Amino acid sequence: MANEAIHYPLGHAADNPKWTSAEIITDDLLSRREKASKTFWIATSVFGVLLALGVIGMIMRLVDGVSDTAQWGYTAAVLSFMLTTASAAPMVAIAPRVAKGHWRRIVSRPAEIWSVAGLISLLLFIPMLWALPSLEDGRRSMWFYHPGEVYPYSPHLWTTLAIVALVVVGFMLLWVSALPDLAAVRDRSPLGSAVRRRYTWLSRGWIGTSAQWDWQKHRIGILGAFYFLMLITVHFLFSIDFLMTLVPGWIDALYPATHAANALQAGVATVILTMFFLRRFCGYKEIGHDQFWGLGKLMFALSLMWFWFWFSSFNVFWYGKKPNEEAVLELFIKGPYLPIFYLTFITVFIVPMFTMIWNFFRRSVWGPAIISVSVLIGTFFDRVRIYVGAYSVSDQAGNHEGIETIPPTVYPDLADVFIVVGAIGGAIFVYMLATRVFPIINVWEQKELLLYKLHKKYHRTVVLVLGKPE
Amino acid sequence: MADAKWGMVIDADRCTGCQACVVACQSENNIPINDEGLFNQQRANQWIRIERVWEGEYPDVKARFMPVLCQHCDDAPCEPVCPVYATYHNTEGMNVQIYNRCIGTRFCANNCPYQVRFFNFWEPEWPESLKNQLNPDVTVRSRGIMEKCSFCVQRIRRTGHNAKRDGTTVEDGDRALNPACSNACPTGALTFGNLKDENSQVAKLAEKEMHDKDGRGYHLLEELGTHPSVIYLKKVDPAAEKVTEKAHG
Amino acid sequence: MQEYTYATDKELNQSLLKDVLGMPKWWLGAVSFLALVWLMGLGAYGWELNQGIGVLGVNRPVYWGFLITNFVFWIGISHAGIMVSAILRLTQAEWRRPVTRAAEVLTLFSLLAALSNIMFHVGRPWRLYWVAPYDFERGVWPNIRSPFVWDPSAVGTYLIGSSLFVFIALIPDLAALRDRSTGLPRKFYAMASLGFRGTQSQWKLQAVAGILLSALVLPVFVSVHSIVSWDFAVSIGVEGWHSTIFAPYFIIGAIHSGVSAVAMVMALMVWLWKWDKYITPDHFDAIGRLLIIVATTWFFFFALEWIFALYTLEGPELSLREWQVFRLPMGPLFLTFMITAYFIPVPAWLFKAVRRSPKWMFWTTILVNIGMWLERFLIIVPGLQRRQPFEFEWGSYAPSIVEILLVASTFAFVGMGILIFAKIFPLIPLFDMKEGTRLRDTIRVGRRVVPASIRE
Amino acid sequence: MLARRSVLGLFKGVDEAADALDAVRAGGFEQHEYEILTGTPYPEGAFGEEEPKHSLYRYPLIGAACGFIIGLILTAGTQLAFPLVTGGKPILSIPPMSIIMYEGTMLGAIIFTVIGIIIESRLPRLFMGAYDTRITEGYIGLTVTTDAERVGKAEEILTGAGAEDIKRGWEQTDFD
Repeated sequence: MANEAIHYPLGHAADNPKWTSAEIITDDLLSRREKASKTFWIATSVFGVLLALGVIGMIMRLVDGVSDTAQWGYTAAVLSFMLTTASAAPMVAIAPRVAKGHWRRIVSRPAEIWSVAGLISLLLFIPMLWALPSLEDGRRSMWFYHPGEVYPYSPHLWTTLAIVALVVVGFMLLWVSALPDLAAVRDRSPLGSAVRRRYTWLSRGWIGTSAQWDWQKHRIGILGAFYFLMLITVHFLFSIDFLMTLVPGWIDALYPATHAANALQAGVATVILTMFFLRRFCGYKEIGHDQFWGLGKLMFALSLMWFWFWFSSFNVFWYGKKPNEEAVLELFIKGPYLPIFYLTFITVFIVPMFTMIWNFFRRSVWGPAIISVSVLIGTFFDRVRIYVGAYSVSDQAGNHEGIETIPPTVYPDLADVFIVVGAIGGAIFVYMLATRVFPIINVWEQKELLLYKLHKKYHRTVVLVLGKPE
Repeated sequence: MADAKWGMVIDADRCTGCQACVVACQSENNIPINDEGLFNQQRANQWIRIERVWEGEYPDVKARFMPVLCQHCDDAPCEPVCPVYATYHNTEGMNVQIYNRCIGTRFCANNCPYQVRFFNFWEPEWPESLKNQLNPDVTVRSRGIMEKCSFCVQRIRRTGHNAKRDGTTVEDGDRALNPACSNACPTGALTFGNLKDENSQVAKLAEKEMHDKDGRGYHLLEELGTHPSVIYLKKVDPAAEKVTEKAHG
Repeated sequence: MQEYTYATDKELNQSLLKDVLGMPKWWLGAVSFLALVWLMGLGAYGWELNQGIGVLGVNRPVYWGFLITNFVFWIGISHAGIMVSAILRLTQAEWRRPVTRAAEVLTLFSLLAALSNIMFHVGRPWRLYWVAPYDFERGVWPNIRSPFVWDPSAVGTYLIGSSLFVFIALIPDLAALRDRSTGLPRKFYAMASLGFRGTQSQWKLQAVAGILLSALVLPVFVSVHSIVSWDFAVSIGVEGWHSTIFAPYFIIGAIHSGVSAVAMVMALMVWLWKWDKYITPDHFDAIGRLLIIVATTWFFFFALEWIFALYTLEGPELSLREWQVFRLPMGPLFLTFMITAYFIPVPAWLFKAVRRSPKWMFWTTILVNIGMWLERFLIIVPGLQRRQPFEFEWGSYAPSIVEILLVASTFAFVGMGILIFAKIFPLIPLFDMKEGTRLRDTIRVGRRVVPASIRE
Repeated sequence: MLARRSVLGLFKGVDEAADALDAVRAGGFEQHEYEILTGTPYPEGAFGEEEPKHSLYRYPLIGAACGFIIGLILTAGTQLAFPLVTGGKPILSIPPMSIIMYEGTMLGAIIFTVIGIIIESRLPRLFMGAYDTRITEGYIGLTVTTDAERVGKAEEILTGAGAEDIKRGWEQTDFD
């Protein structure tokens, strides 16, 4: 790090050494995103086609009805994957903001734009509401169903509220934190043009008074905290109502927390991959070592945490040798999904663990990117293993003794493949469209960094001085 | 007795709750005397106890008795938690307790769902007159040691050695082999033997009662998955209405 | 973040080493009182050794009682040191400087207190060494499948790790003490500081050591309390214990009670040694904010454990929860636990005035630790009392006088340990505070001067 | 080592020490002959000195490997040497072994790191050579350790650079 400081000119500068004044930052960042290149539109249309495939797959799935829940394993898996990666990505913008880490400034907008992918989660969630049976089939549930006293569809009700709230708060957070930038785009666009009218509406009268900035700081803080709470609630409700209650005998108090912790890891992985993509292909060289170094350390810690959460439940189940818990271990780990479990374990824990301890790997740009690809693959297969396994035994959910028979591995059929590809492609499609509305790099946070980041001579060396405004 | 799996069948129908087995066990295994003080401190030491359950409403209330002793489970929750191997599962299917290895962490007692493990809180002592009554084959435990029913392993070893010495084989039902409790039971409710050899009394009973259609056999706390070696037979109650599925406990 | 009132190294040396070279007047009285209580505890232990475990309150269904609760409590407090010093070193938070060594010393002595609890609790303590794998001739080895073998290995690693961590961070201060003291103490400090002279490579190694050892001790800290929780969670004998949430739940409980203990020690440092210039209200404000987040996360895991206990819909589990909350001996305890561990301290910490005053922080954190002691008690004892199927075997538990004395002696031992450590070595790290004065800087933004810190 | 002698110059501020260091370097002394002594860590390169090299990262890896092997021997070895079946668990049960081996690995890593720190900073150095107690009070010391003939030249350079005090290592029995 020390040697990098010397290239920086003395005095104030943002993440790019050339950005030494607010005008330069606004001009450089906004002009880069003015016109979208042809390759951009080709790529967007490719992902649009994938989204169309997804819709076709969903129609094929809906054609043969929703009575058999076992068919909906892959759809639930990809929906949970969307909630794990795209909906957890904004956390990378929220958490360092609370911890006042200055490296997050250039990364916060790309992370927040991922909340737009909540649309795809909502689209996927609607058919799932029909697929999930009501509580009348006698399965255990967190709502302690008792005929006549408790509404049999309460899991559907509460999970819908939670997911809708999450998506709405995600949008609000993105929009509120982007207001100053939208105002900057409005002021740059020519008078009377359609762009100006659109951005005047979008920037909701932002002119940058000190009251507005003070407001802005508080609103972003509160929305961020609320988003984190909603994310944990969604993972809590979704993993219990749409997963654990379908598996008889799976009494694992830790799994909702494990589901949320894996989501944080996958969210960080998504953002690292987005940063790598922006740096390599979109020419944003400003996303440099600091960002990859900060998120690389976080990724290493979260991979260790993944193992710790997994080992806590595995050790208690393995040691206790209770019949119902042994059946759960058989279903998810030792039985039909053993190869998928090995793949997940290696890609999500072993690979990050044994590569991130080497300095040269951790402090590079491509190191964390490779780890995030491996973690995303591992998380996807982890979700498939858990959800498809759970939905395949959902018909035995009523019997509280435990799983009677372990069904064989369920392979995806054509509709499943279409839905999975469509969901992931659709999320990227919506993300790329959103980058046309919101500037991809947070302009006002870079200008704020200008005030608090300073390179100064300290006797015989140059040091980095970071302001800590209260 | 390498290929043996010692087990016991307890017929609740025959058990009258006379506590003869409890007394026999106390004297055979040098168990300290439980005076009233010990009972009040909830520190009494009974390797086999009679669980008494009342059924029915007054006036036709019926008492049900069930002798509960160490079940010598195959997947015993008490064995893996002992840090010094003071208890483990030997090749003869019994959960053995090595007294001088025990350091008294009492972890095993916490893990026994049947609560059949007892701890010497105080230094056991006997009045002078009873000192000669102690059984030489069984170590007299000091304080700080965990102890439990051992299926009178000293009698099994003794008959095994005698058989080897005399060149004979150990037959089933040999009174020298049977634990003190099954010998002392007036109604023969406790039958003990080698579950592995088919023509032993225990194996035949287990086969008939556990697998027949209206067999009376069941294991205690089966849902915990401990696979005990003791089989209980349900009481035959002509008055009770037909209970189809296997009730337990 | 704050306006510093001290600048020169000489002033720092003088005020921080005053109580090491000299002796504050209250010191001798406090240490002798604590030593008295500790000796009373040892006397009670002698009586227990002579009479046997019967003198304790444990009985047949309730084999574990006060002493194991105390063991888990002290292991929880011991995680304060590493949680505060390791994580804050890794994130380079400026407010860690005066607090790291006090937290690590609290770790050391609470670990020793925890281990002494095991010695009090075990039936034959003179055979406790059998847990170690030492028997080469007879080949009698410990059973590594038992959580009671994982415990000593984890607590041992953690004890060695954190004591070496304290020693390495202590070397530069020993050098400063060597230069300031005379006579016999000088010889001791000269030998202890291994001839540290302050060359630039030695300082760079101190910086790298701080980061590297924190990164190494952090996973050990996570494993120690997970293993302590697996003492209860892994086996199926007791109702309410066999739950997978125990490892993270115990860890976040340990952080909650540990960081509160550090806040309490900070308040004591301000009052006893008059270090209010170094531990300013900003430090209490920062640790208060950290405590709010930790307490709420702990409450999330606590709720998770309870939801899934009721989720099982099994008779025994539900009746245990009812026994824990509504029945007489446990109900009031549960109420005080809920109030003292969460519902009084956390709302209080929301107010800036409470967070910034040492007095308020002292009393709220004492409440937290009372509540957390009760939490461990309510996990261990009710589960053991009510072993469902055999109603005749239900038992009750009341602590005997010996147990109360032993528990009190562990508190006295930790207090005495910290006071004696503070008499021999400086409790606030000298070189850290001096480095703080050098890395302080300000940035002028228009009219306002924003405090800033120099980063490598 | 006996032929080598060390002399210490004491400076008040960082800049004077940096100028003195330049003068010493100009006087033809190599990097291993001079050292800056400070009472507290300064940002790297504050005196214009070269970045100190250290190879500390090797130690935790060696330690972790040793700890892992010892843990493996302890767990697998004891289970195989004393093969008692407990609770229906396999003789070589992996999860408990992984816990003990993890603790061994971490213990090995920590102990070797501490050994590495002490070795890398060449700490157990009982004869302190030229040293002044005011270094831990905020002053900055610049020691030059060369063979006997050139130590006089070093002393002149230091006094020339405005050292407040000069201490000769070979004359100091106990530093004051």
